[in-house]
Formats: sequence, structure tokens, C-alpha cells
Amino acid sequence: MEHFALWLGGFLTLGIFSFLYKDNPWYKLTEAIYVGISAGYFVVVYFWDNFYSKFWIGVFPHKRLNEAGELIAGVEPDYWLIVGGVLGLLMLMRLLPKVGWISRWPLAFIVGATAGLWLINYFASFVMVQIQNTVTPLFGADYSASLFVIVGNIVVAVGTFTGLIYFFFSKEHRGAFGGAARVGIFFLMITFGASFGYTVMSRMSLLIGRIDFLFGDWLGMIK
Amino acid sequence: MPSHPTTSRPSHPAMLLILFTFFLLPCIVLAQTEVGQTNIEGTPIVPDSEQIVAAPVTSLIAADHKYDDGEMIELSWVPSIDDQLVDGKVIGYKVYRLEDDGEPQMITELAPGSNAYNDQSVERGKLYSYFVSALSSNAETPSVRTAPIEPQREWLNYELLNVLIMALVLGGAVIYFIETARRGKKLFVRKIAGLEAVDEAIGRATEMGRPILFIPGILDMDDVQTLAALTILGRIARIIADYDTKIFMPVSRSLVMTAGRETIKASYQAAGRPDAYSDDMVTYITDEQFGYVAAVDGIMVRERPATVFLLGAFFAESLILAETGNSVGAIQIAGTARPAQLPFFIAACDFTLIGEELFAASAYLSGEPKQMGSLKGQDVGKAIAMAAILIGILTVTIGDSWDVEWIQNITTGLTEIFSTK
Amino acid sequence: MFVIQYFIPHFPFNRMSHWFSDWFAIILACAIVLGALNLMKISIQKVIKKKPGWGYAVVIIVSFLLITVIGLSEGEGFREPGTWFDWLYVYVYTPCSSTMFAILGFFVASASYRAFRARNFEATLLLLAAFFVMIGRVPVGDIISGFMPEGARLSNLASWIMTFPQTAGQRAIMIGIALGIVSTSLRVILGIERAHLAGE
Amino acid sequence: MSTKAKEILALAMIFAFSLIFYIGKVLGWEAVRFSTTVSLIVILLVALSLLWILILTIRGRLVERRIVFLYVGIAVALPLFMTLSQKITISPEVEAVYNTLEELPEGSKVLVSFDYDPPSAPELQPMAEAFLYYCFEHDLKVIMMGLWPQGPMQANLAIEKVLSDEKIKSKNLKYGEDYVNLGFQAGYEFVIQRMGSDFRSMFPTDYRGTPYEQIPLVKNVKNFSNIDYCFNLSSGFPGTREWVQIAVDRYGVTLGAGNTAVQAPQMYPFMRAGQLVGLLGGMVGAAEFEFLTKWIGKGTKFMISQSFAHVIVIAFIIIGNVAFFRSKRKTGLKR
Repeated sequence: MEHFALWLGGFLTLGIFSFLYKDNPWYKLTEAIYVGISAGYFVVVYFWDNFYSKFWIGVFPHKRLNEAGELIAGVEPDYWLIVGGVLGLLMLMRLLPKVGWISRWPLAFIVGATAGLWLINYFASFVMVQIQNTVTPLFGADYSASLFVIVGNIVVAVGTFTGLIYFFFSKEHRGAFGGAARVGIFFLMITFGASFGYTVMSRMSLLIGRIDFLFGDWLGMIK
Repeated sequence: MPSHPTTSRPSHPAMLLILFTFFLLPCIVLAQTEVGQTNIEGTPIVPDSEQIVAAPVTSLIAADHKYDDGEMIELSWVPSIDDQLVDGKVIGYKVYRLEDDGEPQMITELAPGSNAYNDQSVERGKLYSYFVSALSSNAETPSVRTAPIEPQREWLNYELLNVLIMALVLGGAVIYFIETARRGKKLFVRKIAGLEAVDEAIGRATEMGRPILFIPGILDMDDVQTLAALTILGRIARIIADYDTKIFMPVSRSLVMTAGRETIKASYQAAGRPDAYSDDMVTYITDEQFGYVAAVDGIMVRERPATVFLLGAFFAESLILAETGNSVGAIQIAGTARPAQLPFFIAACDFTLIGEELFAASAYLSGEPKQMGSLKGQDVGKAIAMAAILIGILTVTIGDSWDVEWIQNITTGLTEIFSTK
Repeated sequence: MFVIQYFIPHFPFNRMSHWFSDWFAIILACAIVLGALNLMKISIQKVIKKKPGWGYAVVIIVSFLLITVIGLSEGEGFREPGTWFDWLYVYVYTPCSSTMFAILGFFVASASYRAFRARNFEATLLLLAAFFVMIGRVPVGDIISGFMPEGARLSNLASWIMTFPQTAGQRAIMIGIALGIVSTSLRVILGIERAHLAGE
Repeated sequence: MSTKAKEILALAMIFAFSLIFYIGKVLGWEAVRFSTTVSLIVILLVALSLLWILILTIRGRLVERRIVFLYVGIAVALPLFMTLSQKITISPEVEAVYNTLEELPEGSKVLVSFDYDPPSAPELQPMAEAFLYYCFEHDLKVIMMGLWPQGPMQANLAIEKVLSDEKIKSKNLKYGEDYVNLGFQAGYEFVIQRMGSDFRSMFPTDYRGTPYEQIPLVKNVKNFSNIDYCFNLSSGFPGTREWVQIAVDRYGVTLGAGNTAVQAPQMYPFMRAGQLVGLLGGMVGAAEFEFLTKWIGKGTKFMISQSFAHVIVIAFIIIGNVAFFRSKRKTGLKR
């Protein structure tokens, strides 16, 4: 079984890599297996994790016994979950063409709740904290910073400031304002360059990991 | 009845009122907190002469933890004078609790050097008093007992008051500009390059007789980027319905599928063409990131869309999608708020909406004054941020370098305003 | 309501986000049924009409049914090592997803070869930043710049780029995004933005 | 020979190659290794062929995508067999993670959240192993959990690996007392939020099904205030960003993180802001951390391949730009 499993892994891995050469039946077969398995995987996971563990166990909790066989208190059924169940049921109404429109309700609930929930979280940690932390003494406390850091601090201040100018919607990018916005773009570009560099790094690491599987785990050429 | 997506609702003043009531009322209703004092004598255990006795801890204070739902009591004390690193007699502390004047129960054991403990196993409506014993190798010395204290629940987290005020200022600015715009005042909003091209991109697909592909990212409806993408979809689908072009939207989340269908349907109805809509425009593939990408790639190669919209939350798949779209010669308009994926969109797509521009897009495309107003509100937020950064850096630098006190005070004030702790 | 709960630690507000998370999870579990049925419908149509590539559609259906039946029949502990579901996950699903992820390594190289050109000043900046980060982050960078004094080598430059200009850009983007989200959320809450719902 | 025949031949060769080496593995052959000389010769050959491509490009012949693919494959695969020494420079953000760990007294409780799945494991698994190794070596108590369904499985893999180390084995660590795996919990960022008030409500049992209150290590852990240090290994959503927003901003947790390289740049503002105490970025971060903790694992081993791959990508960017400037001069047109 172990041999078969390793060969299956090798077969699927090479099947996907073969796409680099061109689209071919080997790849298509692998892709079909992949799509089917992954769709099914999520159905199963959602069923057990969300529906069963959350809803079913929440509303009808197991009777938990301790070692002496006595009932442990503290696992009360949570009837609020039924609201979720009803919303889910409304979602399934989609299947019946006549009452399909009712699925808008759970959707509206999700959209509204999402909007409300994120509003304040993003505001607090993305705006407030970031502003607070851009405010640092340029020369470090008591002139302790090195030249590297001083230049850096100035760069952070200027970069954040001009970057925000770029996102300003109320004013056309012209004249001095346009100039500042352009500096802002430069900073954005450096940011993108840096994250591009890191992305290359990341992808290569994953590729290395995969190649290691092929030559190491599968063929045993690397120990 | 389905309504036009841009119908106005005359209820905003009412909404405002509700918002403010909910925000402000709790501010006014002040919460009371009580601090228990150490005033009742404990009964010291008289030790045998052979025992090593450590001095008891002093100044034991039990206080309610503020700004919670009455779930925690904070204990603090000054460690025993025999609690020293070298030759210390104290080997630890035991914290005891008396519930409603019942029997003392040990609730925890702490290492030497401890001077505080948070008791989180308390319930509202009960009275608790505490004492702490200093442990030596063979004896226990209890401290005096605290006065009974009840954990309190508070109505408002005052530590977050500044966040509330800032949020109100920003929310107020957005609402103010929306109101201003509604009264018919013209507001200027600069051009956003990617969005100017939307009409042209749709027109091109119509001319070429090829479909338009819309990818709303791979996150579910609980992400604001997906919301933004769907609102943009609403505008785009409206134009598409007018042009009578085909749109195809493969998605990776079942909820997005449902929402996408609703959106397109609404737009087609608004354009007066409900007959041209079909559910097949939106299909679900799989939740799995790369399974989805593999399938979308196939669709791109087979259908050869003339225009591809990649708007929403993208992860690693951004590159594969943008590259494949590029290779089939489609005009691509992309936008995401995920900085890691933006470089690839910038490289491989014709137009890219960067970060905030994605959220501004639906307002901008709608061309409605009200929506434009909300963009103005965002600008106010940015202006405040910029001003705070500018003033903050200047004052903190000057204040620190030359020790000017009043300037330092400004800095402290600013920092407090923007603190979230 | 969720705005309020951030500030008020009191029942029922402190429970609200819990409820939302639970309800959302339950709705998701129901919604995926819709999605899966949709996928099956399309695949079955393909097979019945014998469209090109219908053989692969059969594979999709078979593998979907296989894992679903196994997963549902194995009960609550379906994820534990030793179950058939776990076997499928480890030996079929994992190699596929890992390889799809790894294939990006190739794509990233060809994309940089094809698309990253010093077209103008902005593009050049992007390229340079990418260059220094890429070379400075691996040991080879310090081998090349080994002649420089300690502290001024490529790895230090890469760190400097990451810590300063990069942070500035990220920060501007972050603040912008957050404001955009606040404003979008407000539009939704106030009911100005209702493109996603077909009327009420 | 037709293309079809060539393809079939190539397939057959791949199959034969795999079969031979697989049988070899079963029979217990030695690993293939290049000596330093051979390695240098290989590097030289690759460099020469790259130069040749550059010359071709200057003369106006663009290489196609598949050649790029081939080079990437070579750059990644061959160094795995090489023996070369390398110097690893420690970046400040990695050092910060290590220093915070060093300050923790013995017996401190460390919460590690495994928020990734096997596809990201090449980057994050080495970090996880090195981190656990450090914790076990210095007698820190480790509580593990996952916001991704596959996270806890990765945790188990890492533990297995670390526990097999001689030094750690001799410590005789006990499950439930020295470390515990609470398992996966669905609900994304809400899990963190709820853990803020009560761990037990989110993890009624550990992954083995033992009730929370019966596990000695965690029975007194009510919420984040009983945790001395949090570490998060993340490859996307939910991940470090959510931990920062909720655990750090709301509950004041001390948080360090290990991220995939893709995510890492976005975490720098959090780090400068002090919301994160340190950051391991990608496999390079893992290698540096391995160096600090003296747990030499795959991160270090893969570093040569990593260097090579970067050089190849840069080489092709240069080649692409040469082609671009050449065509621009000729036609005088911008694309």
C-alpha cells in the first residue's frame, strides 16, 4: 500500500508538472481527479465541522460523563444556534424555484453583519495604530539612531504621507499635488517590488519542497 | 418587488439618530466601579518554633477588572520581605478565595516573586474575598483578608472611547458628504484610470462577439473585498445588459454564487432585460483554491474571453489567472486590496485598481452624487491621518530634540487619541 | 450592532460576534450543498450530451462521490489518521495542491522574464527593489557583496528596504484600504449600496 | 521522429528512471551526492549556457517560456545534490523572535497556532520544528492549536520529528503536561475572538478527545492572559493579520509570527508598530532561525537551491530587459 501511495503521489505530481510542457491528457486526468476530490473534500469538511459540530452538537449536546459515570454539567444546549439553522434552511430554498427569492435574507444578513464587523476592526488596527506608529522621533530618542535609521525614519514619514496623497480622490493630480502623488507612486512601486521579491522567494521554496518529494521521498536519491 | 439598485431611501436622518443614540447614550450613563480595601483582619496561624516562617505579603488589594462583563477580579500585593532571590525563605504563594463568606478555597499556586493574579473564575452577583499565603519550606503565612467584592459589569469600554470618537468623526464625515451630495451639491472626484476603461473594455467584447469573464476573487461573502467586487459587478452587469454581451462568472464559493446570481439578475431587470438573464452565467466550481484556478484556466483557454475582470480578494492564483488571461489576449482590469498580489496584476493586466481604489470603484462607476459623497468622506479620513502624521512627527522630533515641554504635551495628546489600548 | 459590541463588553453585545460566527458557519454548510449540486449538474450534463472531454467529467463525478461517501460514512472522526478519508487527503489531495502551488515557481520566473521590463521610472523602481530583496535575502547576496564592510552588505540593504520604504508603502495602502472598507461598510449599512441585493 | 513518438519516448524514459531509482531505494542504495568540485563545474556550465542565451537574445532570438521553465527546474533540482558551504546572515526580525523566546523563564506557557496546510509546509514546517525544538529544549510549555483544518496534523508531524531528537528524547516530555495539541476549530478569526474570553468554549477537548479540564497543562488556562507568548505560523487567511487585530490589539498578547514569504512584507508595518515582536519570513527566515536555535533541518538544506533559483530569475529578468531595450531601439516604439 505504501508503495502504491508513493507512486500515486509521483504520478499526480508529474501529471501537473506536465502542464508546463503543454496541455495534455495526463494533466487533464489529474485535474479532473483534483477538482472532484477537492469539491467532495469541502462538502465533507463543512458537513462535519460546521453542520454537525456547530449546529447539531450545539443544539443537542452529547451527554458528557466523567470517569465515575456521572453527568458533567456545563454543556447546555445553545438554542440561539437554531436561528443559524433557519437561515441555512432559507438558503436551501434556492433549490425550489418558486421560493428561491427567500435566500436573499440570509445573504442580506451576512452582508450586513460583515460590513458592521469589519468596519471597526479595520479602523482600529489599520488606521489608528498605523498612524500612531508613524509618529516617531526622526532622530530616534536622544539622537541615538544611526544614519541608516534616521534616513529610514524620514523615508517612512515621507512615504506614508505621499502614498496617502496618491489615494486622494478629491483633487486632480496636477502641479505640486501631482508631484507628491507621483512620489507616492514611487513608494508604492518599491513596496510592490519588495513583495514581488518575497513572492519569488516563497514560490521557489514551495517548488524546492516538491522537488524534494520527487527525488527524496519517492525515489530516495536525497537523504 | 425588485427595485432599482440605486433607489434612495429617505430614512437617513432616522438612521443617524439611531446611530447616535446607540453611541452616545452609553457614554452618558456612567458605570461605577468599586475598589475593595484591605481592612478586615485575617487570622494568622501561630507557627511552631521549628518552622521556617516567612513574613506575610502586605497591601493586598482586590479590585474589579474594568470594562468587562464582570468576569474578572484583579489581585495585587507587595511580596513578602522574605521573598528574595538569594537565601529567600519564600518558595511560593497560595491564593485563597472565600465565596459569599464560605470556606476558604485555594484557587492557585504562584511562583516566588509574583505580585499579582487575575481571578477569572468569578461570577457576577457573588461576593468574594481573598487572602494570599506566603509559603516557606514547611509553613504557610496568610495575609490579611480583603473586604468582600463583587465583580462588576460596565456599560462602556472607556479605554476605547477615543476609538469611538474617531470612528464617529469619520463616519460623520462620510454621512455628511453623502447628505451634502444628496442636496445636489456638485462634488469633484478625480479620474481613476482603470475605471475609465470599463466602458471601452465592455464595448470591445461586444464588437469581437466574445464573452466577458468576471472573477470575484476566492474569498467568501464575509470579506469586504468580495462585497466590493459584487457591487462593481452590479454596475458592470448593467452596462453589459445594455450592450447585450455575454458575461460568465465562475466562482469558488457557493454563497458568492448565489449572491452573484442575485446581483446580475437585478442589473438585468434594472436594464429592462430580465429575459436575457440565466442562472448559467454564474457557476460554482470548488472551494479549493487551485482546483478552482485549474478550471478557470481551462475556461479562459476554451472560451477566449475578450475582457477579463479580476476584482476581489486574490491569493497565489492571481499570477496564474493574469498570465493565462494575458496569453489569450484579453483586456484585463484587475483590482485587489492584497498588496502581495498587486505586483502581478500591475505586470500582467492592462489596468489595476490599487487597494483603496477597489472600494472606491463601485461608487465611482455609479456616478451618483451620494456615492461620490462617501469618497469625500474617505478623503477626510486621509486628511486627518496625514495631518496627524505631519504634526505628530514634527512635534515629537522637536520635543525630543530640544526638550520643549508644551510640544511634548501635544505629542502625548496625539498618541493618546490614536491609541487603541 | 457589531460596531457597538466593540465598545460594550456587556451581554448581549459580547455574544453577538459569536452568534454571527456560528450562524455564518451553518449557512456555509448549507450553501455548499448548492455549490456541489451545481458542479454535479454541469458535469452530468456534459456526460449526457457527450460534449468534448466528457470522460474527464466522469472522473470528476466518480472522485467527488468517492470522497463524499467515504467522508460522510466514516463519522465524526473522519480526519483521524488511518481512515480512508485521511488516506485520500494525504495521498491524492495533498500532492495535487502542493504541486499546483509549486508550479507557481515556474510561472513566476516566466512572468518576470516576460513582463517585468524597465518601461519607465516606476517600473524600474519596482524592478530594482525586487532585485535587491531577492539577492539580499539569500546567502549568495552576501557572498557577492562580501568585499563591503559589515553592515553595508546586500542583506542589510534588503532589510533596510523591507523595514523603511516598504513599510511606508504598506502603511499608506493599509490606511487607504481601511478607510475604503469603512466607507463601503457604511454605504452598505446605510442602504445606499444595494447592488448586491435584488430589492427588498 | 514525429513529436508524438518523442513524447512517448520521453515518458518511457521518465518511467524507467523512476522505476530504477525506486527499486534502488527499496534495495537501500546510497544517496546521490555531488562533490564540491562537481558542483562547481555544474554551476559553471549553467552560467555559461545562460551567457549563451544572453548572446542569442542580443542577436535577436528570444527564447521561449519552456526554456525558462527548464532552467528553473535545473536551478532548483541540482543544488539538492550538492555539497557547498554557506554563510547565513541573521536578519533583525528573526533575531527579535529568538530574543523574545530567550527572555521567557522556564515553564512559561507558549501558544502556537498552526494556520497552514501541506502546500505551504516546505516554508513553515522547518520553522515549526525549530520553534518546538527550542521550546522543548528550554522547558517551555507548548499549547498547540490550528485555525486551518490541517494545521494540527502539521503540528503532530513537527512534534514527532522533534521528539525523535536524542537531546529532547532524554527529557522524557509528557503529552498533556509539557505539550498539548488542542486541535482545529472552525470559525476563522472568531475563534481567536472567543478565545479572548474563554479557551475552553472553543476547545472543549483536545484533538484526542480528552476534556479540556482534565488536561493538567491547560486546566488553569482561562484565556490569553494566562499565556506568556503566542506564536503563529501562517500562510494566508486566517493568519497573522487576524491574530494581530484580535489577540494583540484587543487582548494585548505578545505575538511572534512565522509567515510564508508572500505574506511577510505585509507584516512589516505591524512589526515596526510593535504589534508583532518578531517575524520569520519564508524559508530564508526558517534557515536563519534554525541557525539560531541550532536545529539544523530542511530550511538550511534548501538554502542553496533557494539562492540558485533567485539567481536564475534575476538572470532571466536581465535577459528579458535586454530584449526589451534592443527592440525599443530598433522600432523606437513603446509597448
